[in-house]
Amino acid sequence: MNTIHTVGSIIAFSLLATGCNNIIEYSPYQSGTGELPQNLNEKTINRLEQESSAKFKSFRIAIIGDSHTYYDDFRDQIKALNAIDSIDFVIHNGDITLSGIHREFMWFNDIVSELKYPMLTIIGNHDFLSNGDLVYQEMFGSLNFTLDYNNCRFVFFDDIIWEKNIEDPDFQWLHQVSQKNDSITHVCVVSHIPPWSDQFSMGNRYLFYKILEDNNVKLSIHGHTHSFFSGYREECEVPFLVSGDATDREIILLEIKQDTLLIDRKSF
Amino acid sequence: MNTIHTVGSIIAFSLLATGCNNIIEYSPYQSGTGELPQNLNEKTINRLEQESSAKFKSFRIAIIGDSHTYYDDFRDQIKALNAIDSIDFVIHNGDITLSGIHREFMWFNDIVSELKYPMLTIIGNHDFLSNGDLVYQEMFGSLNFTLDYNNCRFVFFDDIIWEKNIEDPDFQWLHQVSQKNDSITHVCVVSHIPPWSDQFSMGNRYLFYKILEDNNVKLSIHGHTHSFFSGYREECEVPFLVSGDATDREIILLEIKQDTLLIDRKSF
Amino acid sequence: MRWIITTIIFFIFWTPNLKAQFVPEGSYKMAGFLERMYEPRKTVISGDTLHYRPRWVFPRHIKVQYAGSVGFISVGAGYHLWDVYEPTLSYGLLNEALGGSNVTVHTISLKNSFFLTQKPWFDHFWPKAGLQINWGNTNNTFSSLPAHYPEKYYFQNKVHAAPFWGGEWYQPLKDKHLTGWGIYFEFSALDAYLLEAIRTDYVTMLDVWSLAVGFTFYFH
Amino acid sequence: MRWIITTIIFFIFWTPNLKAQFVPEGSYKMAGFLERMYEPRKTVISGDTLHYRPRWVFPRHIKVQYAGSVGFISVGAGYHLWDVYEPTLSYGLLNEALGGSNVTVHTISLKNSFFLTQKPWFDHFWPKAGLQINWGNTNNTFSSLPAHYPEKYYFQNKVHAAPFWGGEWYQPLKDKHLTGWGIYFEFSALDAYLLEAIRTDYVTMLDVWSLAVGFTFYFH
Repeated sequence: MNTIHTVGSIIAFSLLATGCNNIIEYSPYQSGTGELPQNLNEKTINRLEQESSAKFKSFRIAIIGDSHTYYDDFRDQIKALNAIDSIDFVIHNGDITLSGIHREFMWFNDIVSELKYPMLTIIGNHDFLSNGDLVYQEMFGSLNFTLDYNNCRFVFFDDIIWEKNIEDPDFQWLHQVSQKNDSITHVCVVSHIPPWSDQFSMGNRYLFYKILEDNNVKLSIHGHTHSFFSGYREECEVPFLVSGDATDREIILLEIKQDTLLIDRKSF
Repeated sequence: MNTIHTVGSIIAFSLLATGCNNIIEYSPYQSGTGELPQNLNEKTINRLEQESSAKFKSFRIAIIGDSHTYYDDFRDQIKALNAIDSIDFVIHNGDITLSGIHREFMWFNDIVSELKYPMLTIIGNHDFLSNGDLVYQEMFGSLNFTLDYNNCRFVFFDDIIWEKNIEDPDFQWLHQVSQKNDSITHVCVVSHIPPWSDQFSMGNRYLFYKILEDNNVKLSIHGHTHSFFSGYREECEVPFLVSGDATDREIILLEIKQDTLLIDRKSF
Repeated sequence: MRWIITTIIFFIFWTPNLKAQFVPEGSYKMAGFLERMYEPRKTVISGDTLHYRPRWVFPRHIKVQYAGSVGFISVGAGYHLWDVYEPTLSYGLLNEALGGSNVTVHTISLKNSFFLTQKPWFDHFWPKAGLQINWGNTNNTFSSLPAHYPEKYYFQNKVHAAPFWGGEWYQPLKDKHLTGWGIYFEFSALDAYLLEAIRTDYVTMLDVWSLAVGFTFYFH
Repeated sequence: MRWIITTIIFFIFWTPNLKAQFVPEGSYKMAGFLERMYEPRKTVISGDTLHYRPRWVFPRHIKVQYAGSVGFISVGAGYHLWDVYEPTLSYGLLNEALGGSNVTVHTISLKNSFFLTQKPWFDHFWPKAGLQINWGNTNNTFSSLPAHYPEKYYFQNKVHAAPFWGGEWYQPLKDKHLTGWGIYFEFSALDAYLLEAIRTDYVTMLDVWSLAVGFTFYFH
């Protein structure tokens, strides 16, 4: 009977070692199976809007993006964020996974749960693969949403096109929620794909620029390109800020003041 | 030996009966095999620009479209066109074939060769199927081109998108050649797909309207929908004219005057 | 073009009137490799012995064809089943050099040919008919629509069926590889063309035929 | 979850220690339809007679499995070849009712299983390992990219390979249909997970396994 117990122990050990956490997986493409937290963005927005002041007040946010499956760099990035004092919240510019499969969302969640600041994410094109868009919505909430904080409006805009088999982003919604409103100090737009990327048709690019300009958007924030960019594009009067990926090992800090936005890059 | 001659006669008869014209076909998808006329649009433009007057002069054109393989109606349409007096030229709004295959171009050419007026065609989405775009270019010439006639400019614009695997139409060219120019009396744009069709992204639609408006285009002429339309769309200040298909059994006549364009529909 | 057709007709009807027997066996000594393929082999499946002959899978004939809507030139191989059925799978090529098309078309074709008579006419001529399935590979042909189209925006345009009729002048041979050879012609009509012939008065049943001519070589 | 695993482990190690012989033949009277499948049949090919037994094509076993990244439940059938190789083709389903996923996933899986020992451990337990090929059908999975993407924009995400290891507790049966049955477990690791385990420190080799448990039924 001794040998039987040995084999039993090996199996039991394997089960314990793997933590029994992800060990029952019905499919890499599963969605809504209850192992993930729900509506993270919505919860963060509620929390931030309660902490927000009614009038403008200077504040500082951190911007990261395109963590994909660069888990080691991403863990260091979360640690580096925790080491920074006084960030009001963190924005992740999308592509939180590589293939949009369930386990990648679990890994992302596991790493991000160490972050001491509130975080908002926008969906990336990779997060749309497999059933990723469904997992994303379960975990974070709506794909288009806004945050009003210290009298500034952040418009989070899903502009993924190809992965929806060529569907237009909801420009009408973007235009509506970004609408120039004298009572709001600054409007910033956050979307994963910058409008000059090849997912945009020439007209959609033109329309995106037009909406940014017409609504006097202060800064248009994106990811997707895997390399940092800050400044103007020839065709648009609104400045852009593009984050690199997790392997760039840097954090973008955005200081939002009454009359200006200050961009700072912090390596770790 | 009599029976042999009988069989021989049957085969010989078959060959003669079929005219030996299309009887050797290498592939329905062939292109450039020399059985079709070449550069028909270019030749027509050269002829019309020679006949054109330097200053504006009223003239009349006929507009048809979407003949596909409605050959019987299309033949009647050509006869009906021949029965009309004093047309300066005919515009075919595209979809001259159903599947873009070689023999459909031959059949089109056979029917159209009976037309006594010069004709210009713009490429349609169906003409892009198989290798139709190559056959089309061999037979007619460039896909984007202009005609200056009696001090009016006609801009023929290829706006097929899906059949090129989502490629933007050449809006820069459109804008450039349609440019408001006080020495030109009227500018008319001709393209197969009207900008409100689903091949257009929201932005491309917006951009098309914008180019029409900014250049003060007099009339934007299209096919594709298989039903007649004349008038304004909510989102654009330039009027549209859309032709039906050959089975509608009508011809659109456009009277171009110094101060106005008159649209008339003639049934046959 | 005309002279090719004339030559073929001449050739078919004026070759000497030899006695023909379709695919005769054992009339001449076979090549070694063919003879070996007729020898039975064994293999073991689940403890059982399966007897087979490699000849069963080696093609009965090969064809080399000119035109017929499946390329400038096509080559294929096939079998002879249930006495009357002759399936042939071919590959056809059309490009700049072979056929003068400025676009390359690769065609895979399954010719399902049936003998129409029990004996040849004039001892040599076998009337045949059947249905060809042509699968064309070139630009903008698809068997299912690319994802960016709405459903049913277009009908598939990659696979075409084409009924055909024609015949082959068969000539037996005393050869260690071949039992005979034949020269054939076929008139085929693509489904798309037939549809127009039915749907319209303009296109007639005489406008839709495409002529193919070719050679068949029959193995022992 | 834990109680299922515990039950299985208990079950595997405490079933009575009967003498086992893998896929014994003739130990019990077969059902008529199985017996008839063992009878030799004939067919004629090219004038030759081919002898075969229908049993050759009828599956050797069927499997019913829970989890293992191929659906909530999957069922399949397979063969036993060259003594050590057991291929099984399965269909797995995951949906709202079966597995509580708000999206339906159909998975076709080919389990290539190999016996790791010549005799079972403790007369009953056969250690096995192999490679699974899983083909998942759901939203936004593709084997080749839709036409509107530039080339190589994404890697295919429809087919995954997954090495696995595990074992089966085999129990012979005196039954006219079955020679025995078994209960098995397998740990499989999807290629995508293994890649992260290799590429990153964060994902370890212990994080990538997916447990499957199931039953096998062996036919005469």
